[in-house]
Amino acid sequence: MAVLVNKDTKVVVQGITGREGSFHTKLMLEYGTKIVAGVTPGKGGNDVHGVPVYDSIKDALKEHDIDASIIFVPAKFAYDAVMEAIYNELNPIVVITEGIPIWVTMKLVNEAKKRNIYIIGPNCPGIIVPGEIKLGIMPGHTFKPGDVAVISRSGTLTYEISKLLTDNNLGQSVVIGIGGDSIKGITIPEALRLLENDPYTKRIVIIGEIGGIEEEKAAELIKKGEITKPVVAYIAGKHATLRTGVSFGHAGAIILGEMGRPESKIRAFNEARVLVARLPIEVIDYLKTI
Amino acid sequence: MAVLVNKDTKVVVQGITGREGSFHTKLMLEYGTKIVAGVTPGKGGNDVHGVPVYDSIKDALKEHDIDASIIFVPAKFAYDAVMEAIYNELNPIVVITEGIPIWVTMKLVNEAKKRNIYIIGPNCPGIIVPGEIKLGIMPGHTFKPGDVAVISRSGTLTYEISKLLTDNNLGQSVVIGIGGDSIKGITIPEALRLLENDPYTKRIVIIGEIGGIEEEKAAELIKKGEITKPVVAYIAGKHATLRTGVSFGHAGAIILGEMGRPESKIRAFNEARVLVARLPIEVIDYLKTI
Amino acid sequence: MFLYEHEGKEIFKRYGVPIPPNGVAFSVDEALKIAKEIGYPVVVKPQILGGRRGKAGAIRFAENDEELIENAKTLLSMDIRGERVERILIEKKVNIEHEYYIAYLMDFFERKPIVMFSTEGGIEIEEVARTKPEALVKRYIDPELGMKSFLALEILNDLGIKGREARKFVPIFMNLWRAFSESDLLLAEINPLVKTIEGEVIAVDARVMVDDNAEVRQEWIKEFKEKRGGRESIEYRAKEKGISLVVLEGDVGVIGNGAGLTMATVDLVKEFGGEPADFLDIGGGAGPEKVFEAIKSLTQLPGIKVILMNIFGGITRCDLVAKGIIEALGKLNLQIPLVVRLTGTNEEEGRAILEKAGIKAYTDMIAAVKKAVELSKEGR
Amino acid sequence: MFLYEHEGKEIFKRYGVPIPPNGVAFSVDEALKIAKEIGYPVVVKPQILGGRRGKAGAIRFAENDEELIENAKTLLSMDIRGERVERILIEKKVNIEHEYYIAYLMDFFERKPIVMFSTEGGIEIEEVARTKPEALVKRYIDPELGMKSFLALEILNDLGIKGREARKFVPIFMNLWRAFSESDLLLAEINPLVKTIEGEVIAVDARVMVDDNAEVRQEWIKEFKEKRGGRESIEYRAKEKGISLVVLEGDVGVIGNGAGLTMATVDLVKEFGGEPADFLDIGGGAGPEKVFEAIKSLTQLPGIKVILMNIFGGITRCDLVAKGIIEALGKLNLQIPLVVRLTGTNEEEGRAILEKAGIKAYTDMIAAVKKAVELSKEGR
Repeated sequence: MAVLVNKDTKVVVQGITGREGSFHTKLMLEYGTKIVAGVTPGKGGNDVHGVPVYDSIKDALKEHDIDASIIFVPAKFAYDAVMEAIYNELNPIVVITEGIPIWVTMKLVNEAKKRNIYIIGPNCPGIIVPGEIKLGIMPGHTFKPGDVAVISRSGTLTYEISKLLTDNNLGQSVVIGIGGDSIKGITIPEALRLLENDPYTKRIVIIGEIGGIEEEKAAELIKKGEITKPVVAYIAGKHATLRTGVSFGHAGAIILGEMGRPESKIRAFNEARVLVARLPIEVIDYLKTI
Repeated sequence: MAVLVNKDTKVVVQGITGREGSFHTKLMLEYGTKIVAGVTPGKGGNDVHGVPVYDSIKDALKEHDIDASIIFVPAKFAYDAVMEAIYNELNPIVVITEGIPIWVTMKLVNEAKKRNIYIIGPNCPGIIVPGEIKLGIMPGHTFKPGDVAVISRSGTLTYEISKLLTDNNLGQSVVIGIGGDSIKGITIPEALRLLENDPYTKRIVIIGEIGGIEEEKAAELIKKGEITKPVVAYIAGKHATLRTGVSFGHAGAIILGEMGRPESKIRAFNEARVLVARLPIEVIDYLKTI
Repeated sequence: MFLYEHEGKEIFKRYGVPIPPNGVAFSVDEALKIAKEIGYPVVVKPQILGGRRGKAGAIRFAENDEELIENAKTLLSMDIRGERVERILIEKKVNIEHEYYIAYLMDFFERKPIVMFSTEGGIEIEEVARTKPEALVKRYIDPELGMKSFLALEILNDLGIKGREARKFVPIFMNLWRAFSESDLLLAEINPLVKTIEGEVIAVDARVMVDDNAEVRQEWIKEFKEKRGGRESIEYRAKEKGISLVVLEGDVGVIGNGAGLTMATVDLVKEFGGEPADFLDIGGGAGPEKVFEAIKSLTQLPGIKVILMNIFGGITRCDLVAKGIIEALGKLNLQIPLVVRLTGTNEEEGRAILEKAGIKAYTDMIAAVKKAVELSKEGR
Repeated sequence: MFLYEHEGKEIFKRYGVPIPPNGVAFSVDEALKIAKEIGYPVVVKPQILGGRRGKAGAIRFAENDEELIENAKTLLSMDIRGERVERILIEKKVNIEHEYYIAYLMDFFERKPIVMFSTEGGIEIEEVARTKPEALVKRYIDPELGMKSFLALEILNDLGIKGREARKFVPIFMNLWRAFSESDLLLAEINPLVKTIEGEVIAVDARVMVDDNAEVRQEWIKEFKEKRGGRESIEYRAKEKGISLVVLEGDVGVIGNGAGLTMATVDLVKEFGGEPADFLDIGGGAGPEKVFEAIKSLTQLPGIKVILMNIFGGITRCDLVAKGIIEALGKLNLQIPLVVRLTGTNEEEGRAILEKAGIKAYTDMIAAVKKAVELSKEGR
């Protein structure tokens, strides 16, 4: 048992008949994820890797118990797919889809929040509880069970660091790829709160990036003592002057100040006594000291 | 003290600088209503019959305590005006304005309901607690204090019957003109629930009309025993074949069946043992027997 | 306001709900011209606002000019439940494989839109709803979130329509929803919604009602009204002046302020043995002009014997009503008696104005109604 | 994507936010033509995406042709913070009575739009926010309900702008909101918003950012991009292929999958003493074509010494990446070494494909980065 999902979580795959949906359904099934149904509007009656396909979640619910959803539909149909999952009270809803307009995500996330439903993503690798359930697109063999939780804004960097953890015998209680979009479901601070109450998590790794203020807000929580478990962080983009010029005008400067820059994030973590790794491998070194 | 409003209720008039707003502000003040402020966007700084005018409710709230609002703005501006009152948590909000599109009213009423705010109207005469407060456009001298509550879908017919009550020494605890639009704030059943819990109300008069299903729903409540106070009803439009042809297609027939017709309403009330007056004056006769 | 079938279909078309090729004709010649364009076989349908044409046997077919001429003639001289047929719709006949039913309706009491769909469309749909409720799905729509395509699929699935077949209906659900929610409609009903032998899904009928209050933001309502003509009617002209008038068949002209009071007045005229000639509501806050126009309208009704005016001032002020009456008396050369009942806001001022002109207004409604009925009988 | 000032103003204009008469010029001749049309005096403003022109002293005025020629020439040969000035905006000068500030911004963390307004607009607005916070009002907007004119009045009232004066600003609030919320904007800023001596309220600048993901539903984004030109640039062509490329100044070509991993790779190149030549993210789920295009793009960068490819397969499959590499090696006649790091989904299959072609891919990122940096130094 872990946060959000576990080995008993029954899952529907929305967009199961698509290329990615079908491919990853296979991999998730191989990992042991209990995928009980798939949904693709207009493809009801088919099956994909032995999973029956329905036109709608409601139709799938007539035949199966379903807890959670993972969504692979193209961006154009994402609003409807996520809304359908929300209406049917699935929780959590993992949105793999990338390219969803920010205003659309904003509406979806606010609607889910109103109904106390967790969205992971969009544009994310999903969530994995090693050895129990993989609800995402991460390569399963990279992970192994343990007590380190990983929260990450980056997809591939998550795999990178998780592999280092695994190779160094630091198993994971849960790895949550919260996604790279500006507006998202679960944020770093929200994930921290969940993990603080998770008995299987002893230590936490945050993989951040330049931009946004989630890392600063996370550091604030830790500093206030609301998160007591030890945390190690890595920030990608320290040397990236890449995104300068992509500031948000005076308005952004007024609201954000210096927040969003790598220095701001590192400073905030330092002030919260969170160790910030310079190289990915340092995450391992730091974890071993705490 | 009565339902929704009383002599201490502090009121803002929205649309106070308009012809109707200004005229009725004067009459309400004369009746003793505590109108503490008026709002007309862009007219802040003026005054109307000694009442200071502000651009926004928020600006008025800086200087005054305000509980309730009465709205006289033209239909075109009604959405904004009602929404402003809702945002500022005024309660109740009496909407005199007529001609508001039904889809607009639907959105407003749903929004108010979410926030537990009562809307009276639109297209209504308002509410009066005789001797205490007049929050509406009814002729004040027609009413006098007592223990009969009146709920009415009609404007002028309310005055008519209230005058009969007054002339026959049957004073009123409160008179609520809920308005004639198809979608409205407080409905007859909702008003009944409020009155059931009002210690100043002993008897209730319902003034209904053909169309809609409020009377049938009210009868249902009474029949179920949720309303225990004696009720007398009058239904306008008994001989009006006027609105036939204005049925709502098959869809209306499926949803409503026979409901909405005068016979349906009279039958429902009869089944709930509510006396239905044939002539307005019979309301008085019936009230005297119960 | 109800729309004619062809008007409703025009709205549907704008929103991408498929309809058969068609045209509206006011004469046999026009009908032939349209048929030539769209090709036979055609359906010929009287355009009326009352509905239930099907049951009245007023839907005809034509394979050629001869049949069209005959049917068009018959229909254009028809009266359906009291409604004169002035226009007919000539429409390409479709090859029906199956008839469905779909409707969006505003549920006033629940304050939410409702969607209905049935696999058993046609004129017996109410019967289906009663005797075979499982063939008709009703569902409320969250007004904030609106209709969703997955809701359409859920409804279709519940009726056993699945997969590729279900997908065909989804655009109808979505496009009809847009028409309904963006055009201030209160009812948008398609019965039957037809699946053709060729596999298309087409709206073969359209029953549409639009909110009268929405005219300010729906430009097309005005356009439709202008095209409708009928502007010579007394009711239409009254409406132009902001007066709600329905002509009945009696001889007591009724004017009231507020729908409830006016209805009650009509009821009372009946109760006391009179025959109301009309229902005329001057609305709330009427000034002298409206009162003048109201009286003027009634003078144009044939067979009217007396005018009964029942005013209880609220937002309407008695003094302004009195001024309107004086003006009407001065200008209209009224040949029939006027019974006035006047009370409420600014009553004193109003009475004073009338008394100066020698009119004694009643305070009591019943007395006024009795007087009017009495006068109408004297005049018979 | 940031919009040029003139593009932002085009959006504003569509939604009824007033802007001064203007035109965009790419040459002195064009500038003169525009000035002739709109009349002197004019303001001449370089169109750049970086912002903060004001502080760079790059906003000029011209009273006549002579001054315009001089200023246009200067500006069109300018570089502002590394950005080449290719186009200038010629705009009718307005008579400023007072400068205000207004902005709508999407607050990503709170997931809500925010509106800001200040009575002290101009380039020092951030200073005002810091030192005189009472002169700047910020307010969150309920995303379901949107902006309301009464909220605008509340904000104006809070800053002491009332009555008739306040009413002048409300349309700006409402129209800018419509532009912001209907066009998928993330920022819509007017600084300064000017009240002219004549009493009008006009947007004198426009800082607008649009969501890149919205191109599918905002037709105009594509149009703007097409008009922008610059399509000869490597970055633009890469974007066309769905590849995110930013050219830097070093000699180690970096290709990664996923922004985070690619950024981390760039960081590591730096950490180990190398100089990244670019940031290139092939994104999630790339097939062989994208990999091919990515390598091809980098071969066009001048001074590049080595290509470092860092792939950790998730939704991206290693076998497809390997296929793309083989294709590139076959077709591109690569003159520089390629260091590949490959792990994750379908890793075995990918490695097998590469090994057949004699390429040994790294598993460890650090080792690969070190190797690439080493090769870049050998090549110097």
